[in-house]
Formats: sequence, structure tokens, C-alpha cells
Amino acid sequence: MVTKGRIGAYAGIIFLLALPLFFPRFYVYIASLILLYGLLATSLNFVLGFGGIYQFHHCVFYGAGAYGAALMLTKTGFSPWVGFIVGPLVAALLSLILGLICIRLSKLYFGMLQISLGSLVWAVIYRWYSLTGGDDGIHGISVPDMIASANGAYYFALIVTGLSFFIIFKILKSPFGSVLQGIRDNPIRSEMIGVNVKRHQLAALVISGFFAGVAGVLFVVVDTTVFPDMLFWTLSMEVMIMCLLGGWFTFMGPILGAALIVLLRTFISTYTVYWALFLGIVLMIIIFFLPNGVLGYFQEKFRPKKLVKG
Amino acid sequence: MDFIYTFLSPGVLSQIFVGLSRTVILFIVASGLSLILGVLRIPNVFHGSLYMIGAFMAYTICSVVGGDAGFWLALIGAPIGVGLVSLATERGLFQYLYEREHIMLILFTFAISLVFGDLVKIVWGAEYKSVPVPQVFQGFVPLFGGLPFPRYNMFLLFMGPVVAIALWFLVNKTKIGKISQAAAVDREMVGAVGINVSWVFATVFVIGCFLAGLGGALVAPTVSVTLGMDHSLIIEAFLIVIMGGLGNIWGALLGALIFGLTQSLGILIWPQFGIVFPYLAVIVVLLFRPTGLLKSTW
Amino acid sequence: MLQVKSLTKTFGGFKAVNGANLDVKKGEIIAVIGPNGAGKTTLFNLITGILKPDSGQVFFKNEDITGLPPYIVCKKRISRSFQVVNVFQRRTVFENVQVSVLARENKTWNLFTPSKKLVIEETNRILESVGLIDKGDDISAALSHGDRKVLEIAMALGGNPEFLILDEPTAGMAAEETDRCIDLIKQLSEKMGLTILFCEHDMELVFSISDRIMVMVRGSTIIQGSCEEVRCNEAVQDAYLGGSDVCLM
Amino acid sequence: MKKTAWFSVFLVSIVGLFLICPSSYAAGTIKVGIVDTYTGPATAYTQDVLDGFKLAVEKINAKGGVLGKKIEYTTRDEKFKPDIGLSMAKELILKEKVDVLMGTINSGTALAVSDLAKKEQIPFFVTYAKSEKIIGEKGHRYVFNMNENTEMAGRAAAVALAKKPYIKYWIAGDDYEYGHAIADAIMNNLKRLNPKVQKIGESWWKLGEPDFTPYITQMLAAKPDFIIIATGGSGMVNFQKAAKATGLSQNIPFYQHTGNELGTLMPQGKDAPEGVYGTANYLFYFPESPANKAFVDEFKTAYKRYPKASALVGYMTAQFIAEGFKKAGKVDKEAFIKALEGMTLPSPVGPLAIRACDHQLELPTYFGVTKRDPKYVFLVSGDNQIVPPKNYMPTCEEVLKLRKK
Repeated sequence: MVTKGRIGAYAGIIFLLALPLFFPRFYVYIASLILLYGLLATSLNFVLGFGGIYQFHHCVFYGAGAYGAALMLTKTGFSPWVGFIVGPLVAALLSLILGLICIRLSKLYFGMLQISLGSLVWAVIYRWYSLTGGDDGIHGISVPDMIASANGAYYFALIVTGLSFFIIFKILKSPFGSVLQGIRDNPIRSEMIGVNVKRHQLAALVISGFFAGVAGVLFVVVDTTVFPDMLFWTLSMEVMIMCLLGGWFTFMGPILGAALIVLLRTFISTYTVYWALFLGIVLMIIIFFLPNGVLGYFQEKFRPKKLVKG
Repeated sequence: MDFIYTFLSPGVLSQIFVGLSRTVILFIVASGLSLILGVLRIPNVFHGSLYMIGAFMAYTICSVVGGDAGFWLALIGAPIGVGLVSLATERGLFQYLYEREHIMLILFTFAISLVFGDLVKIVWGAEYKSVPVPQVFQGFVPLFGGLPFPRYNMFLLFMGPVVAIALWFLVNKTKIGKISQAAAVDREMVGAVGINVSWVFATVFVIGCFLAGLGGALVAPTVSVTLGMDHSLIIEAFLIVIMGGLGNIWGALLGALIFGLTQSLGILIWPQFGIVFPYLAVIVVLLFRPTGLLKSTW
Repeated sequence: MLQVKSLTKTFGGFKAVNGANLDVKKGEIIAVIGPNGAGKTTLFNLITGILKPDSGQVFFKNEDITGLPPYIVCKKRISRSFQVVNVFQRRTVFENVQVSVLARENKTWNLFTPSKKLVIEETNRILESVGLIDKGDDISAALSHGDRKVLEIAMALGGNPEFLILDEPTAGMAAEETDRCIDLIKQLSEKMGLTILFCEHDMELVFSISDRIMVMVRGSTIIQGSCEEVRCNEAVQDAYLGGSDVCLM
Repeated sequence: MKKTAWFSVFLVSIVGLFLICPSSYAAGTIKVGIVDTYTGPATAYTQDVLDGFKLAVEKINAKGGVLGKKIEYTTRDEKFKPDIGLSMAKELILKEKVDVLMGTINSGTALAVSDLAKKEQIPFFVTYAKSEKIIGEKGHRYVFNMNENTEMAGRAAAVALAKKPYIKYWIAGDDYEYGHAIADAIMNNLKRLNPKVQKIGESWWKLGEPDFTPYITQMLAAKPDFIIIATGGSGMVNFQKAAKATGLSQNIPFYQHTGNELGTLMPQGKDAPEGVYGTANYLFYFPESPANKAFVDEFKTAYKRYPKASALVGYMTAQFIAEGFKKAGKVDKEAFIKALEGMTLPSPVGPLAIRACDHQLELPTYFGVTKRDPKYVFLVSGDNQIVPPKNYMPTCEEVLKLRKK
């Protein structure tokens, strides 16, 4: 069984590496988008599905990372690679600040306070015209030649997301990850076995913010633009949907969810302008019948021994 | 009056009054949201869509009936229409979902709001719609040093307390109100004494949505009825409910007051960044009262 | 070892704990009894830092631990189980206990070593001692009620405590499970030398294993003494039996 | 590890579904891809662009198309979100291989797609986004603006307002790029044309603000001579309603760009305020030329409503695309662009030209004031004066200087 899984994983990696050789440019572009949204959703799921923190406005960090990198690239003379590192750091810092304010609250209250704070960040970016270009955004950001082409951007996204997924996976399997999942299941119990819950949650938020920032940087590389809409709450909702759709207690779930949403959006919109209607209906059906998400459903179905009840 | 003017200039006073009429709409919508949150525990994201549908229904009724009668009919008909829509969604979908995680419900209702957004476009089309202000409320009254105050806003100021008192009566003095209060605290117990909890929830849900429709119908004459009018409102309504304390109707009133007033007075203090004041108010409130100003039913 | 001095906690006017006193010596098994709503669980929450007392003090090994947060209390080697089952329900039994051991060994900030390579022996030893070793790979939500209660105790043991607080360890258990649990508690006390504070409604269990008993009524300590002292105490009879002259049990 | 297997099966089937998704176009046609917002308040304008475009395309195709090929188009709803719009534009270019892109009311999307069009070398017709940057600072060979921009609108308004006796101006508007740009353009040009003019104050509200009364009381208290309101979309109607309810329209004259336009006045019916100054690029009842009447009749027969300014934009874009290819003689993008530069076509509002230097369509502007008209169930623009393009358009030098920056 294990070897079969290994073979599957290697086949997947080879498929992803060879993708630009066989598919036209558009599909390479869509694949890059899936990778970056997959990373964004996974970074959210790190705190949502594994940390039990209701991070309602995750996209603030995605946008912060993107703007951080975009501003470094357009307004300063540093090497673009420096910008790519600064972006996630800005996101992590912002995540720390927002986390320090919100962490005292729990669940829905945490989420709502986060939405208000996030909306403030959005308003600042939206209003600070001289720095951020206001609602028009920043366009035509030039990235290094190596990663400027569609294939280059794809490979860059593939390497970065692959590395990020690996790191996040590692963290989840580490003692820190164990503690985090413990906190999700039962914060009071976690305190009582000697875990400083708030501090661990805060660290998780910072890590999550950092990787959201990485996803933001990838957006800059893939689409060479940034917009204030990247920090608007509706996008955060969509990312949350990606997590739940794929399965928020699974590692691969959010990636699958991201792939589903991106593909459905592209696929349905070629047929009808009412794609939101169909997307909404598909989502309703999935949430209605598969409460643990698509991947969660398969996991339940094929591993009855570890079935999670109530 | 002159005595008051020594403390507050006529401009500030009129700003406060205008803020209050905005408060009324926010309160009506947010109280419905709060009711649903408190009793059913559903964070209803498509509450905003219902508000929009209420406004569109008001438009349809007004343009079919015409004149002042159309307006009054719309004021009753549109919320009832919205109530029927919500009854269908509750019976068809939500009654199976009460035990789900909140976050699932949020996303489920978000999905419904996507569907409703497009359905409204299919039914009513893309053009801006406008509901005329009824004859009785046209024009304005000079208030506070002659600054004009629209008569319709006076009507709104009257409607606010009416709705608040009606809600108070409903929640505290009627059987359904008492049952729903009990159900909010302990669902199983209410079920155990032989009450059909499912229908109690349906009723509360419809009442909450009725309020969203009423808000939409009331706001319709003051704005252009357009697609997407739900977007900004729903976040504001949620913040108000959170600020006031989940499920607490008086909290919704207090939250709406704070929200409406910080918005209108913020403009006086710092016009360029008037937009951030209500958000700042929410942050300040939640920092000092993490579970809202008044007692939450959660 | 543990002294509680006139501890008070009020919830919106209701005095849940009102001047509770308790004195526990090393190696003892102490039971707290009292009718429902007497404030036993609140008392435990106050000792372990989940709630902050309004007044009064808690000393552990002559050190003031009043109002310290739970994770610090835990580091002083006080562990507890909960009345309502409180385990990490999406994780396996093994992981549940392992987290507890990891937390005690301050390894929770380790981000990159796979947990499956850490503290395996220690975790297995604890699972062995409570008899859950066979179920190590089960998701804890799928366990029977009794097993979950035992898992609770196992998690508490993960913190390598000197002082163990058990909140109704046998509540809801079937008869044979209760027996197993009693054995477990006795073992912990005898073999590992733990000091144990527990509350329980099952009087048989209380009188069979405890060294001393503390009786709480309406948030206050009525008496703390040996089983014999408590059994025929008038106030206790008042509280439990409405003032008859019959000794308890 | 079964889940990995299932996971891959699932993913492959989704990808497969996506790959077999058919092309939206038939072969051997000229393909036009439209990315625009068809959700939310903006739809009131974008629907007219599309319908105007459709009208012209159907006429062209009925006559046998261009170069023996039919013009085909497909739409994508970007929902006013630039990231979605951009990925849709990429889909149209890379997968559908469109010959021409057009669309969008959202300046953010327009700029992003314009940047893409430049890289992919696809002609892009901006239909209703009004950012000055589109052909200014960010302008390039492949982008065409078929609509006025904020600078043009501001200059046209300034030309008309400079003749009025007002001195003390108050500025207010939607607090976003469009509002500020249009207000700045009016004020800067007004000061240039009439140095006595001064700004005594300003107020800005968030986009989509539902209640304007507080702002209006603030303005009334300040007692300016004239107010310039820089709003867009639903804000236009909302403000006029509030202006009527508070009596602002009777006390202080104010100007709104597109305030006299059908899109603003029709929804309000007879209840719109009278005496509001406005500018518009198109009025279906003015000028009363046969060409205009013919277009209005045609549009009205097809869609049962009067055309708005955006309908004219869509209508003319289709004709320019058709004539561009006809003149180029082949479906070749470079030749097409060359052909369009300087091209003049007859239109409902008289001959319209695409300026060679910056690819801006030269549109006339109508300055008027709202009044009742017994012929219609809504208010119309009266006392219309035409501001011809040459009187207000920025010169080629001015635009090209922006590009160099």
C-alpha cells in the first residue's frame, strides 16, 4: 500500500513537472493559479482546520504579501528576489499585529474582530493612493526574466508551493502541529496539559500569515499585478470555501478545493454569465451532502475504522 | 433650543439626527440577523440578499399599484414576500443543518447569497430601480437653525421605535417569543416538553428575515435600488450584532446607534477617513468587551 | 501539599464557591463530596487556574499558585481530568497522550522533528499502565465512554504529576468499567505515589478508596475529615438526608 | 493510501471535464472577446454596451460580415474583480485565441487587461472604464479607448462651467479613484480657465454610501456658490434623491458628470430633481439628427428601451472593429491597428474619429441641465450645449508626455 502511494505521489510530481511540455499556455497558467490558491487555502487551513481558529479575513495577509512584494519591486531599487522575501515577512508581521489584538477572543468573535481589522487594512490600501495606486492597483510589475514567461512563472510557483507544502506538512507532523491540533479539538484541555494556548495560536497565525504572503508573491509573479480586491472580505470567504469544500481536516483538501473552485469558475464562465449562480448551487450541494468536504468524505468512506463520530 | 446650541452646533445636531435615521435601517436589519443568530445559531450571510430582495419587491409593488397606496402596500407586502422566500429556504434547506459547525453555515449562507444575487438579476434585470417617496413625506422640514431634514427620515425615526417595541413585545410577551428564548438556551429541553422546536425555529427565522425585508422596503425610497446593495450592508449588520452581543436585540439597537452615529459624526471629525470610524468603534468595543456590550445569548 | 484557604468565586451574584478550605497531605487520596451544584467542579477549576478566584488563596508545596494560568499550574506538576469527557477527539489515543508528554517535556515549540519519532516509549508506558495500549491507533472520538474517561486520566498522567485531580472519574461508567477505574486509581496512589484529589457521587467508591473526605454544600466546606468523622456528621446528614440520624452508608 | 488514488481520479476527471470544454467560437470567424462586469450595480451600464455592440454586429453579419467572415463574440462576467477579469482575459486570448478584446467598466481590470494586451499583442478596446491612465500614463500601441476618460470629462465640464459666474466651489464625491480623478480634473481646469475660482471645502464618502443627507447638511452649512459632485454608478441616483429630499437642488446649483444622462434620470422617473447640471457623451433625444433617431429606433425595437451613452460606445466599437479589418484587408492585428489610427466613421452623434497618436475616440460632450419634458416619463437634459472634442480634449503632446513619465 505504501509503495503504491509512493508511486502515485511520484507520478503526480512528474505530471506536474512535465505539464508545460504537453499542455498549451493557458492550462499552464490555470495550473499556476491552482497552485497559488492551493497554497493560500492551505495556509488558511493551517489555522482553520488544524488550529481551530476562525480566521475569517485571511486574504489580508495574502494582499499584504502581494503589496509588500509589488511595492518593493516598483518603488525601490532592490533586487526583485529581495521583494519576494519582504512580501511574506510583511504579511507575517501584519499577522502578528492583528493576532495580538484578536487572540483574546475566540471563535465567531475572533473572526468578526478580524474582519473589522482586515477591513481597516483594506481601507488604508484602498485610500492611500500615492503609495498603492488606490482601487486601480499596480500593473505591469516587471519580474526577473527567468520567471517572467508563463512556463517560468509556473515552475517558480511549483517550486515555491512545493517547498511551502512540504514545510507546512512538516510543521503539522511536528510536536507543534500535534499541539495545534490538540488546541483545535480542546483548548481547555490543552491548557491543562501545560500548553500556553494563546502563544501557540499566535505562532500558528504568524506562520499562516507568512505562507499567505508567499501566495501573494506568487500572484504578483503569475499575474504581474496587485489590486485592493485581494484584501476584500469576499475573497476570504472564497478561500474559506476552498478549505471546506476539499475537506478542512485533511492536508490535501484545501488544494483540491482550490483546484475545484478555479476550474469550476473557468469552466462555467465559458458557458454562462450566471456562473456565480451555478457555483453557489454546487457549493450548497457539497456542503449539504458532504459536511467534511470532498476529501473528508473519501477518507471517511475508505477508512471506516477511524470514522469520526459527532 | 438655544441652550442646546451652546453645546452642539446646529450642524452637529442635524448630523446626529441623520445618523439616527440611518441607525433605524441598520437596527431593523441587524435585529433580524441577531434574532436568527441568537435562537437558531445561524450566521445568516444572505440576510443582506433578503434586504436587497425586499427593496426590489417594494419597487415591483410600488410600480404595479402606484401612488401612495403602493408605498404602504409595499411596506407590508415586500417583507411578507421576503418572509415567504425565507420560509422556503428554511424548510427546504436549513432545517437539516442546525447541528452543523458555524463556519459551515456561514459558507452555506454565503453560497445562497451568490445564488440570490444572480436570481435577482434574472428576475429584475440590471437597470437601476427607484421607489418614489410617498407624497406625505416629500420635501423636508427646516430643523436646527434652518438646516433641512427630509420628512421621510422623520418617518424612519418614527419607525425605529415602533419596530423595537413590536420586537420587545414579540420576544417577551408572546408565547412564541418565550419558547424561542428558552430554545435559544436549551434546545433539547424545549423539545422534551413536547413543543415542535423545528417549527418554532422556522417561525423565528421567518420573523428575522421579515425584518430584513422591512429594512429593504424602508430604505428603497431613499436610494436607488440596485444589484449589489446587499454587499456593504451585510458586513455592517454583522459588526453591529457582534458589537451589541450575539442574539441580543437591544444589543443590536445599541450597536446600530454606535455604528450610525460614529459614521455620521466621523465625517465631521475627519472627512477623508470617515469610513474608518465605525470599524474603529467595533475594534474598541471588542477590545474592552470581548463578547459585546450587552449579554449574549450564546 | 495543597492548601486551599477560604476560596471564593461568584458568577453574576451566584456564589459558586464561598469560602472553601482544603488541606491535602502528600500521598493521600482525598474525596470531595457534596450535592449537585455544591461547587466541586468550580473548586477544581479554581485550583487549576481555569477560573480566577475572587478571593482566597491556593498553595501548592508552600508556593502561592492562586490565579496562575492552567499551563503554569500544570508545570508545577498538578494534572487533572474533567467531568465531561475532554479529549482531543479527532486524534488517536496515542497522539492524545503523546501531546501531553510533549508538553511536559517542553517540546511543543519543535517545528520540524516529526512527532512520531519523539517520546514514544514514555507514551506507550502510560498507555500500558492504564490499559489502553491496544487501542493506541483508534480515533479517540470512536472510543467507548469508559475508555475515554480512562484516556482522560492517561492524558493527565502524561504531565508526570505529583498531584492528580479527578473530576467524577467514574461518571457514566458501566459497573465493570467502574471497578477497573477504581483499581487504576488505587494503583496510581500505591505504585506511583501520587496524591489524588477527586470528587464523586458514588459513595461506595468514595468510602472505599479515600483516606479523607471533604464535604461541600453551597460552595462552602462543611467538614474535612476521615471517613468516620464525615459519615455521622450532623451537617452532612442535613445536606444529604434532610437531617435524619442515620449515618451515611 | 486509497485516498491518494481517489484523489487523483477525482482530479483527473475534473481536469478532463475542463479540457473537453468546447470552444465558444466557430471556425473561420473574427473573434471578439468581451470581459465585463455583469453583476452588481455596474450592470446597468455594461448591459447597454453589450446590447449596442450586439445590434451593430448583427447588422454587419447580416450584410455578410467582414472579409467574408462573420464577427463572433463571447462574454465573460468578471464580477468587478480585477483578478478574475484578468484570468478571463487570459482564457480568451490563450484558449479561445480571440482576435480582439474589449470591455470592462472597472478601471482596475481595464488597466490589468491592457497590460496583458500589450504583452500578448492583442488589440484591446476599453468600453466604459474611465481612468485617464488607460491611454495616458499606461497607454500603448494595442489599447484603444472608446469612451471618454476622467480628464476629458473634467475638461469638458470646466469649459462649460468657466462661463458661469460662480466663485466659491465645494467638491464632494465617491472616495475612490474615479471620484477624485474627475473632481481634480474639473477643479484644475476650472482654475486654469477662470483664476478667480476657489475651493472652499470638500467632502468624500465611501463608494456605495446609501445616505447622503449628512454630507448635504455639511455643504448647506458652508454655503458655497456651486457644488461639484463626483459620483459614479448608483451614487448618481442616490445623491439626486437625497438632493431632492433635502432641498439642496433648490438652494445651491450643483453639477454631476453624467447627471443629465439617461442612466441617472430614468430610474427616478418624474421624481428626479430639476436644475441639476450635468455632462454626457450621448443623449438619445439630442441632437435631433436623422442618424440619431435611426439608432434610437433600432435600439428601441430590439431591446424595448432607450439607449444610454454606453450603448453608443458598444455600437461604435463594433463598427470600428468591422471597418478596421475591412480597411486592413486581412485578419492581421498590426494592419488592423494601423487601419484604425485616424479612422473616422459616421455615428448617431456625427462623425467620430480615433486619434492616431493616443488611440482615443474623439467624442462630443453635451452640457445641460435637468428639466421635465411632457414627452417622457422621466426628466431630460435641457438647454443642451455641445462641447466639441477639439475644445476640450487633451492634446497629443499632453498625453504622450504622460506616457513618457
